Order: sequence, then structure tokens, then C-alpha cells
Amino acid sequence: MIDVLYFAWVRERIGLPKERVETAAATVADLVAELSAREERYAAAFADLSALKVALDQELSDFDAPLAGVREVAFFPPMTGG
Amino acid sequence: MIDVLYFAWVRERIGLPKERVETAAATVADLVAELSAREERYAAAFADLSALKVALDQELSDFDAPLAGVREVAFFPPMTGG
Amino acid sequence: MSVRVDPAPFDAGAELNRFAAAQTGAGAVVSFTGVVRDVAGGLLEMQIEHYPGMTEKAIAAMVDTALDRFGLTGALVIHRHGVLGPDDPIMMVATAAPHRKDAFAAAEFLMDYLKSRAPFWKKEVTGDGTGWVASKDEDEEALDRWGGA
Amino acid sequence: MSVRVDPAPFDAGAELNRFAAAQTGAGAVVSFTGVVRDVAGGLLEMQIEHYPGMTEKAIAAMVDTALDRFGLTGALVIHRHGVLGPDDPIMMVATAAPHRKDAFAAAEFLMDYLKSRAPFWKKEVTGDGTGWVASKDEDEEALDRWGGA
Repeated sequence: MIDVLYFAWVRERIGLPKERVETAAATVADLVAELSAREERYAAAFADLSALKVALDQELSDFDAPLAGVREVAFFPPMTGG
Repeated sequence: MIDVLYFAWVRERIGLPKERVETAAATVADLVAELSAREERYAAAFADLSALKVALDQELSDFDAPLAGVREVAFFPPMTGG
Repeated sequence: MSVRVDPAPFDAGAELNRFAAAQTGAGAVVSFTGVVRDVAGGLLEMQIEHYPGMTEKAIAAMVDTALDRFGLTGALVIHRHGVLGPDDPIMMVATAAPHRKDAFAAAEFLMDYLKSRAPFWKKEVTGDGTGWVASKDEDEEALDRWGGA
Repeated sequence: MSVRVDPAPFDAGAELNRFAAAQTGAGAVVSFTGVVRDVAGGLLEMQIEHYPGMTEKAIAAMVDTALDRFGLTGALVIHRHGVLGPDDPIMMVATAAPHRKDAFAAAEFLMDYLKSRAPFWKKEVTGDGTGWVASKDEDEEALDRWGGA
């Protein structure tokens, strides 16, 4: 079980801020493929990965990073703070 | 007649902040030569012109600048404000 | 080091004075305040979303890097989230160092990293609707001068 | 534009707030405060001499240049003279612009010019005697990045 968090327009497109996901995905990209296969709203949110960032356990990471031992995955667009 | 002002260690070395000088000097360098010829304290203050700056009518200038029409000449070391 | 992520408004002047008073051996104190701008006209509010937990960690890591890299005597970061109006202060950074060059560089470093590496997202609400603020290439490129990442 | 050359102490935070409140269309406000540092230890006082008349003119010219060159919405310069003690604020600069890059650049520009082109001279008084602060080559060199003069 892994916590998956969504922020900004990713959250709006998928329609929820957070969910627990039962997955055996080896990498972030595998998880994205699993979620995208679920429902159209996931596929729409993940359509262009170059427009997205991912954090693993609150550290910026990459889509090819392994998920072993990770408890929290977050997907979001590039940051616009400051 | 021209007002001549001295600041910082130039003022201290010459021993006064300001004086009126009757001069026919054509350039700043000529004025410096005239003053240096007067007394040792002037010669000491003007010994190394590379350590000094000059302003004409409150604008930074050069030692070879003409004095025609100038009412106020100021000599001082490089600035250290800020 | 002081990091605050908070919906509450802050008083930039009071924060600057408190920060400066706490420094020892600093000849230079630099502050930056970011203000909500109504760029297109008609901005009603600016909503700032963030990622609780990661935000504080990410900013603390940037501040640690800045303290070390620029030899700061101290650094302060305040960033609001929630609903803001035009002309509201969004965030501030303050840095202090023995020399001005380091204080300036550290403030710019922190701003560049906050813009692109702290998990905040801005949404503009106007009379015509709402829209997420897009990230700018120049913000990402600004990180290059610090050696990337 | 606001330039103040004055022996009186100033409240940097209050000045920053007053300055920021007067800006229109500024997304970025940067401040710099310079503080008397006791570099060698034993500093009793710092005396700041200036050239009344030229000081104000020179600073006003720098500020005009900065407003134009960096597209500022406003700029503030305060510089004290007379007798100061360790940790006293000597001077401050504040700049405001639509974007942070310009506000930062303008504040650094003004600081670089103030250091080397505004007629102020510092004298340190310690238990061992007094001495004029020497200008630094790096301060003169700092002007090069702005295209000289």
C-alpha cells in the first residue's frame, strides 16, 4: 500500500487530493501506467509526463525511479511559488 | 577666486576643511602644483595624486580638467560609504 | 535559521527588524518581499496551494545550503498559502552576512530555488474564471547559475 | 524617488513598509541594510564624513539611472553621517519592480555606486587610535559589471 497525492491541476483533473493504492508497480512510470489504465481522468492527468513532476517520500524524483520502500508518492505540475 | 574643499585625511593633513583661493591655474593639476608650492602640509597631502579624487562643482572630474568657470573644487580620498 | 509556512499575513518590516536584531557580525542584511501582482487586470484573488510536510523540508534544505554556501550569519523564509488578494505580500526572504555580496547572492539563490523547487502552486481567480499560473522557463533557467539541480 | 542623508538613526523595517506601501505594480521589493561591523574588535565608534550638496546630487543621479535602467516602480536611499556605534545601521537601499530580477539588480547597482561614487568617508575609532577606512579594489571593480564610470 502506498499513499498517492495529487496537487494543483493534477488534483483537479483526477478529482481527489489523496488516495491509498494497492500496487506492485516497480517504478513510478509503472504506477502511472496502472493508474492511467484505471479511468479516463487518470489518463488525462498523466497524458503528458513532461508537464509533471513527482516526489517520493517528499523528495523530488524521476519517473524511472524505483518504488521499493516508498510510502508516499506525489504528482504535481512544476512549482510556481515565490 | 575659487572655493577649495578638503575631506577626510586630506582635510586633516592640510588642517582646514575649506578655503578661498585666488588663482590663475588653468587646470586642476596646475592648482595642485600652486598649493603644493605654498607649504609642506599641502605638498604632503598632494604627494600621491593616484590616491586622490577631485570634484569640480560637485561632479567627479580629473586632474587634467580645466578650471575655467569652476567655482568649487574638492579634494578627497576614494569614497568609502555604503 | 527560520522557516515559516503559514496562511497568516506577515509584517515584512517587523520581520526584517526582528531578523536583523538577531544577527551577530553581519554587516549586510538583504530582504526580498514578493507581492501579489494583478498582471492582466481584474484579479480577484490568488490561491496558493502547497504540499504540507514537503514544503517545510524543501525550504529548510535550501536554507541550510545557503547558510553554508554563502557564509550567512542567518536566513529567514516566510511563505503564505491559502487565499490572497492583489497587493498582499506572498512571501519574504531575509539573509545576513559579513559582506553585501554574499547577502545579495544568498537572497537571490533562495528566491530562485523557492520559485522552482518549493512545492507551491498559484491559481488566479478573475471575473473571467480561474487558471493555474504556468511555470516559466526563465525560472527553471535561473537555477543554472547556481550549478543546477 | 526618495533620498535622505541625515545623521539621525532610522528604522529599517518601518522604512521598508512605508516604501512598499507606496509602490504600484511592484511584484518584488528588495531592501539592503548596511550595519557598522566591528571587524578587528575594539571598535568604539565609526565617524562618517560626507560632502554636503554633492552627496545628495550624486545619489539622486544614481537613483535616476537605476529607476530608468531597471524599470523600477520606486527606489529609496537613506545614508547616515556623523558618529555611529557598532551594530548601528549606516544606510539602507530599497528597490521595487514588477519582477524580482530587476529589483535585485537595481539594489546591487545602487550599493556598488554608493560605495565608490557617493562622497562618504568612514573613520574608525578604537582603543588604539583612529584610522580612515581604506577603499577596496573590489569595490571599484564591482562597478565594471554595470558598464563602468
